[in-house]
Parts: sequence; structure tokens; C-alpha cells
Amino acid sequence: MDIVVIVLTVIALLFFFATTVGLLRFPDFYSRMHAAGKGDTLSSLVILLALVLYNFHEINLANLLVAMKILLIAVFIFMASPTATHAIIDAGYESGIKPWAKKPEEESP
Amino acid sequence: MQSIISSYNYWIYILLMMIGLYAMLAKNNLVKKVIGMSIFQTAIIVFYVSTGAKEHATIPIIAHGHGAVEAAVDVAHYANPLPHVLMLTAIVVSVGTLGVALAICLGIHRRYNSLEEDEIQEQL
Amino acid sequence: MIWQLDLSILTLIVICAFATIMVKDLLSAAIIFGAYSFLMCLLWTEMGAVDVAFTEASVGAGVSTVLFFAAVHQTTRRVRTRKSGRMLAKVFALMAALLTGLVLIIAETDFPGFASPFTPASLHLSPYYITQSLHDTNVPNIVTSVLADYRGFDTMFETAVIFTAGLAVIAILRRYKRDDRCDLPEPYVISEGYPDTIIRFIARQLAPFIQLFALYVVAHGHHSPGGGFQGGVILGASFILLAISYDSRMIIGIMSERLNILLGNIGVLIYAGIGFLCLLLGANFLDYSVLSKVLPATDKIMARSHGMLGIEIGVAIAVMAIVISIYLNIISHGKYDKG
Amino acid sequence: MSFVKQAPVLLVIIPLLSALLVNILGLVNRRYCLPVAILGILGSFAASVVTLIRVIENGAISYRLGGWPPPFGIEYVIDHLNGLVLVTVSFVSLLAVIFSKESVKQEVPEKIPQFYTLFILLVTGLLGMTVTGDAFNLYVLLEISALTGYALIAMGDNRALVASFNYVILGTIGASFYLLGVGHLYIMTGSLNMADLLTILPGLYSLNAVFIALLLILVGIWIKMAFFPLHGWLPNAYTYAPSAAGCLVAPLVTKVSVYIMIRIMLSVFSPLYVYSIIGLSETIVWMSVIAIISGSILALAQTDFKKMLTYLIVAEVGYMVGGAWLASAAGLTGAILHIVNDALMTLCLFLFAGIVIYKKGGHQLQDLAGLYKKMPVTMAAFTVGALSMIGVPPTAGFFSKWYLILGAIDAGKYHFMAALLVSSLINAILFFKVIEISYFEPKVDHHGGETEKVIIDEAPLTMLVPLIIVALSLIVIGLYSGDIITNIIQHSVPAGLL
Repeated sequence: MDIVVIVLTVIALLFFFATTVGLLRFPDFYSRMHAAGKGDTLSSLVILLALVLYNFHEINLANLLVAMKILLIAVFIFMASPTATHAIIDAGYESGIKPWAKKPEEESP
Repeated sequence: MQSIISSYNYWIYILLMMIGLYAMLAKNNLVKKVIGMSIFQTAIIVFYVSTGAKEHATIPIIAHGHGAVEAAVDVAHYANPLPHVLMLTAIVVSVGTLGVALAICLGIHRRYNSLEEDEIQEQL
Repeated sequence: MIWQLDLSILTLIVICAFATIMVKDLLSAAIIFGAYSFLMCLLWTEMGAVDVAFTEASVGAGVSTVLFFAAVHQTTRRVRTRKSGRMLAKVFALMAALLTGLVLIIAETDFPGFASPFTPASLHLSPYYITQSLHDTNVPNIVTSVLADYRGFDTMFETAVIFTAGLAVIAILRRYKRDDRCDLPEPYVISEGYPDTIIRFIARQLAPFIQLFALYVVAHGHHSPGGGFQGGVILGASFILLAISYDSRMIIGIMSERLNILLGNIGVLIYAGIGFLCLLLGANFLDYSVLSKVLPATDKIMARSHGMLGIEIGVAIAVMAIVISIYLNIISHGKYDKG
Repeated sequence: MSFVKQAPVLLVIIPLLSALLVNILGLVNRRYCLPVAILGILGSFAASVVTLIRVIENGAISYRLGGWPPPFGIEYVIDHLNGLVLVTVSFVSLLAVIFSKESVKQEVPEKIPQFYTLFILLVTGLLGMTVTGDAFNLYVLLEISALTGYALIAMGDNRALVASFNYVILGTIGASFYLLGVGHLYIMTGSLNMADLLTILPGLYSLNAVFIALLLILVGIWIKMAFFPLHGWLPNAYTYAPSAAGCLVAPLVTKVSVYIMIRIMLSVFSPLYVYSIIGLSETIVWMSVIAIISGSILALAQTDFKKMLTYLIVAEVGYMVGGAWLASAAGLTGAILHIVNDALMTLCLFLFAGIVIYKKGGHQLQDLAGLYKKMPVTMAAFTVGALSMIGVPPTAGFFSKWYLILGAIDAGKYHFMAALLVSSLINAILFFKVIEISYFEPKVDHHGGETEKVIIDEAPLTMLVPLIIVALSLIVIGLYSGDIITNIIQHSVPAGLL
């Protein structure tokens, strides 16, 4: 059981790391948000799963309740996080940020 | 090393307090002043909560129910709850002050169309 | 208590504080301030102050940031940069800050070590609270029992503070007539109506769950972190979420101004009223144990527990109404219409 | 429930409940606001009088909130010192609320319910600060009175918002310093109850942290009371506040802060510590000398009547701080008596200013011209206030000054005595200037040689009556100040002093 928890945590950390690298290294606003939105959501799910398993030393009502609460958090993150990303990107689009292209247009500095 | 750990929290609160105080007195922009005010208040909260922390202690909620047995409560197991209570009050007070300060900022902006202190002074 | 974590979070906090003060754009400053509050929240969880962390998460990182956004949205993002000028004020402020720092450092040398279990603070009063709380009040969350019972009087005035703040914002900003005095052009508008189906749909779906969670926080405050204040803020936040994703008019439709003021009043009135009821029943103010006379099938200890629940509900109602009211006033510049 | 036994808490709870009631009734009909407000403050006044009488008869009262024993729960402690301040506070606010009727209608017509709710909450805050025996509870109430103060001031005319913003910033610094000082005490002792602190602290007097705790608390309160170098927020804030709010804020907020300073000095730290061990007396008395002189001189330089009064408040704060730090029994007596007297004198002058604003719409000195003929009663009351401010017997102001001067002589601090005399002289010049303007300078337009028939045009009765009452009470307190001292103040001066 512990091994599974460790593996899950490491995977989550890898995703978090990838998210951070993406946030820093991607060329423009949209791709950065893309990295942040996707990586973050997935890694939160994985790390929450790890927590659920970590909590299950023995199966009883209390642990089951805690597990359910953690899974509920995961569900809400899956609803809220993409929406937030969407909202930010939408606001960016409205305020006229141009997507990055291989050959940047001349007029945008 | 031990001495750093034992005072680090207090040094940081002093540093935060200085940052906040500087911002409140030196910044020209009113909203910046308000932000400084919030930092100043949180610095004090850091101080109080630090006084309540205890090594090897858990959160101040007594384990109970769901199968846990009633046992004599060991004081050293739980963090000091009193500073937490005081700081709950202080946080509420600080958000109240923040609301009022921002409302006054808006009122000033409505009248003088500026948030910069010197521009407002010129118009007076 | 993991000191490595403590040290790194504190360092990050200082960096955030510096950045907030230095950054030239107010919107960015507000966002960094949100991050600062969130780090604070982590720090407090790490120090074992879960209730404080919960409050900070809902108030500092949540409501404060929203209020800053609303205020910046209604005024201007710009911080004018000017190299010269205000040197005197800056030097004076620096001196004042350094002096304060120096004095506090001197005081710090006398402090007992951080996190030592043998400080006067943890030996004088707190052992009583820790050992007696469950016995006296039947509430396992010591913070709740100290907050709502041992020091319940503080908390009543804390609620009065937030009520005062709400009223103060109304008193300062509210304009009843169409403005006759120098109506400025609106600063800028993100986009008219903001017609975004996805956000609206998700917000509408989430809001009931948030409200349910808030009620859970209020009701379960005796056993887990949380209580009236946090629950109230979360309730208020669910309405603010709707107000942001739709527009303020819709929220005003549900929670009109009068209703807001009334609810804020009723909340504080519940608190003070329970205290007053104790008085009428012959005990001291806020001595809930006497409520066992009117509550069926409760002994004195359970009466304390129920009394606390009652005042937590009062706090939640007051805080919810006031948070909504402050937000609506700031976002609509006191006119209570657009958003 | 017996009213007498519960009076210590009722005097705070009645105004709180009536504030809520005012706000709810304000939604229905705003005519109900004022009567409820008056009733609430009247109830509170009755409770404070009852409490004071009980204290005089039986000695100090302790009231346990929530029924918890003191260091664990919050405790209210009423002794002779704060019993007197309580009665003063509720009396002054009673007069101010009666006065506010017309003035509020004129100045903030749209927001009457909010105004009265904030007004009563401010009174609640001040009373709660006075009555509490718990250092942290005091902070919460300090913030209530501060927040209501910000809002009431911001409701004033055009420049009030900027003044109020400065007040918010400085007031928050002050309150936070106070909180930090209490935190230092907490970390050193683990207690928040004042009586408990008093017993624990003597073992720690040698530590720097305790000294710095006192320093932080003092600086915090000094900002709140506008002690001279920290007075920057006060003049503008009080000048541009709505006059009804000014009548409450100006007499009370600074005085209650002075009371808190004395309370912290005597009941948290001991007289032994503050006067002998730390040796700050000399410095602080010099600071108050500077405060008195510069406050008076700045007052002399004003052309705005209300602003002149605000600088006089700064000077008066110097009187009380200096008197409290003289380390002599007479000085402390004078300082405590001056809290009462100054609250009434300031109220008298601000009520007068409020009437002038109501009638003339301005508060420049020129607006006063010719008022003696138009409003003889008002001006007579004003003259009493002015004489008391100068310190002419038999008005109240004379006696507190007398004790302050006695204290200065006892303590051998002759510079403080000199400052008092100089300031009285400046006050005399100031007020004779005001009286001269309002008595002799006629209205600008002379119609030929004939003396114009002046129509007596007094202020409305709700404004006039409080002013007359306060002027009379100044004389009455002056006549009975001996009794007040022997029956009340003497018990609050610690025995060890000279």
C-alpha cells in the first residue's frame, strides 16, 4: 500500500514540475495557461488519490468518510479549475492578446 | 542552527511589520497604503500564532468520537488555542478595516479622480 | 511542526510581501497579495492553527482579494511612477520602520524560544482550556469553545465590528440619488454583460454545493475547524461568485439591500439576544448554562454547546449579509445597479 | 435579573441592542431612529450612574461575563476611576445625541439610520473600552470605536474623506501597536486579564521585553489620543466631520484614550514600575510640555474656529498626559478630574460650533461676527465654556488646572507649570479674540447712522438645551469638585504617591 502511495505522489510531483516548467518556458499567454490548467488539475487528482490511500490503514467508517471528503474535493477541483482557466483565457482573448505563431507578426513587439 | 530556528518566526514578523509600516507611510498610492496596512496587520497575526505553536503538538481539537476512546487530555499534545482565538478576532477586524479603507479610497477617487496622494493634495 | 517547512514558507511570504509593495500595477499587487494570504494560510496550518488558517483562506485569500479586485476595477490600475519627490516621506518612513524593527528585535531577545512547550503562554492559561473544554462545554474543538464561550464576549463584538464595517461602507459609499456631482466616465469595462455560458453554467452548478459546504462548516464547527465566521464568509462568497459570473443585478434580485441590512442586523441580534436571554434567566450575560431551563432535555453542559451553536448561526447570518453588502457597494460604486 | 446587579454589562448591552434596533426601524421609518437612540443612551446613562453609586458605596465591582472566573473568561472591573469616566461618557453622548437632531437633518439627510447606528455603536465602543478588565477585549472595542469614527468622519463635507483616510492609516497603526504590546505581555506572562497581569509582571520588571511592551502600548494609545508629535490626523478629521459626529468624537475619543493610558499605567503595570523603575517620567513630561505649547500656538494661528478648537484638544491632551506622568498624587488627581472637565468643555465648544454651522453654514472666525446680539443664550453658554477653558474660577476648568499645577510643584517639574500658565494665557487671548469678534464686530452693512434692530434668532430648542445643560454642569462641577475628589478620585489614586 505504501508503495502505491509513494508512486502516486511521485507521479503527481512530476506533473507539478512539468506544469511549472511549462508555465515558465512556453512562449505565450495561451500555451502557458494550457500548461497550468491541465497539469495542475491532473496532479491534484493524483496527489489526492495518494492521500486517500494513505489514509486507509484500516477500513472503518471514519476513514471511509475522510476518503469521501477528499474525493469530493477532487470532483470540485475538476469542475472549478478548468473553468477558472477558461475564464482567464477568455479574459485574455477579450483584451486582445494575440496567440503566438512561429513567425511573430511585425507590429506586435 | 537551534537559535535560528527558535527566533526565525519572530524575525520574519518584525521584517513583515517593517515592510508594512514603510508602505503605509511612504507609498504615494492609496491602495498601496491599504495593502501595506494589511501586511502590517498580518505581521501581528504571525507573531501571535507563533506564540501558540508547540513542538510535537497537534491541532487544538480533542480526538473523540468515531471509535477514539475518551482518555485524559494531555496538555503537551495540543497547540495553545488562545492565540488562535484572539487572531480569529484580529483577522475579522482587519477585513473590516480593509473594507472601510477601500470604501474611502473609492470615495476619494470619485471626488478627485486620482489615487495618488500628492495629486489629491494639489487639488485641496 | 516541521521547521524546514516553516522556514521556507516564511521566506516565501517575505518575498511576496516585497513584491506586493514594489509592483507597479495594482491588479498584480492584488493577485500577489492573494498569494501572500494563501501562504499565510499554509503557514498557520503548519503551526497547528487550523481555525486561523481556515479563516485566512476564506477571508484573506478570498474576500480581501475580491474586494481589492472590485476596488481596483472601479478606480484605476495605474500606479504613477515618478522618480523624484517624496524623498522626505520615504526617509521618514524608513527611519520609522527601522526604529520599530530595532526596538522589536531588542524585545525579541527576551522571548522564550519559538515552539517551546514551556513558554509562559502555554503554561499559564491554555492548560485549563485544553483540559477543561470538553468537560465544561462538551465541545471538542477547543478553539470554538474558547471563542464562543470562554471569550464569547470578544466574539460578540467581533461580529459587531464586521457589522459596523458593513454599515460604514454603506454610509460612505451609498448614493441614493442619481449622482449629481462630477460623474466621471466609467474607468473601463471588461466586456459588456460578459456572456460566457461555460462560466455561468459551472458557477450555477457549484453555488448550491458551496452553500451546502458552508452550512456544514457552521454546523460542524464544534468538531472540526470552522464555525460561524468561516461558514458565513463562504456563504457570502457563493453569492459573490454568482454576482461575478452573471451580474450584480441578479444578486440584488435575490438579496436586496434592505434584506441584506436586515439579515446583518438579525445575525448580531441573535448573538446579543441569546446573551440577553441568559441575563433574563438570571445568570450573567452570555452564561449559556442557564439555557438548560428553556431548552428541553439538556443539562448545563449541553446547554453551553447548544448556546454556542446558536451564536455561530447568528454570526454566520451576519457575516454573510455584510460580506455581500460590502462587495455590492464597492463593485457598484454605491449605486447598487450595474456590475 | 436585577438591574442593579447586571448594570455593569447592561451599560454596554443596552446601546448595542438599541443600535441594532435603530437600524431595523430605520428601514421602516426614519423618524423612529432618534427616539430609540436617545432611549438607548439614556438607559446606558442610568446603568452607569447606578454602577457608580454602587462603587462609591461598596468599592470596586467585578462582573464575570459568561460566568467564567477571571483569568479564563472576560471580566468587567469597575472601580472609582472608570465609574467616573463611564458616567461622563454616557452623559456627554446623551447630550450629543439630543443635539444631533436638527444638525443631522441638515448635514446627512439621506443616511439618518446609518448615522445613528454608527453613532450609538461608537458610544458602545467607548463605554466598553472603559469598563473592561481584559487587555484584548479592550482592543476589540477600540476597533469598534475606531471603525465607527472613520465612518462618521467620512460622512462629512468634501475634505472629510481624505482626512478620514489618514485617520484610518494612523488609527490602524495605533491600534496595531497596542495589540502588539498586549502580545508582548502575553508572550511574557501568558495572561490577558489586567488584574492577573498586575500580579505576574513584578517578577519580570527587569526584562527589556516588558519595557518595550509598555512602550508599544503607550505609542499606540498616543496615536489614538493625538499626543503632540503623533497628532497629525486629528485637526482635519475633527474639523471636516459632520458637526453632530464631531460633538461626540471630539470630546470623548481622546479622553477615553487618556483614561486607558492611566488604566494601563496603574492597573497593568504598577505605579512603582512606571514612575520609578523605568525613569520615563522626565521625558514624557517634557514631551507634554512641548505638546501644550505647540498645540496652543498652532491654535492661535488658525482662522477657522473649529480647527482652532481641534488644536486646543491637542494642547489639552498634553495637560492630561503630563499630569498623569508627574508621579505625584495631585498631578494624577488633576489629570483624572481634567478628563471629566475637558470632555464637558470640549462638548460645550463643539456644540457651540455646531450651532454656528447650523445657522451660518460655516466655521470660520468671521462667521461668528455679531452673534452676541442674535443669540444671547448660546453666546452666554459659550462664554462659560471659554472661561472654563481658560481656567477662571468658579468654572470646572480652574480646579483641574489648579491640581495639575499643584502636582507640578509637588514633583518639582516647574517647566510643566510654566507650560500650563502659558497655555492658559494663550487660551485667554484666543477666546477674548473670539468673544471680541462675536460681540463687537457688527454685520458688514451699516444702514446710515441708525442702529439696526437686531432680531433675536436663537438656535432650535433641541440644540440649545444640551448647550445650556453642559454650561451649567461646568459650573456645578466646578462648585462641587471638592466632593468629587474626596469621594471618587481620591480612591483611584494609588496610596504610594506623594
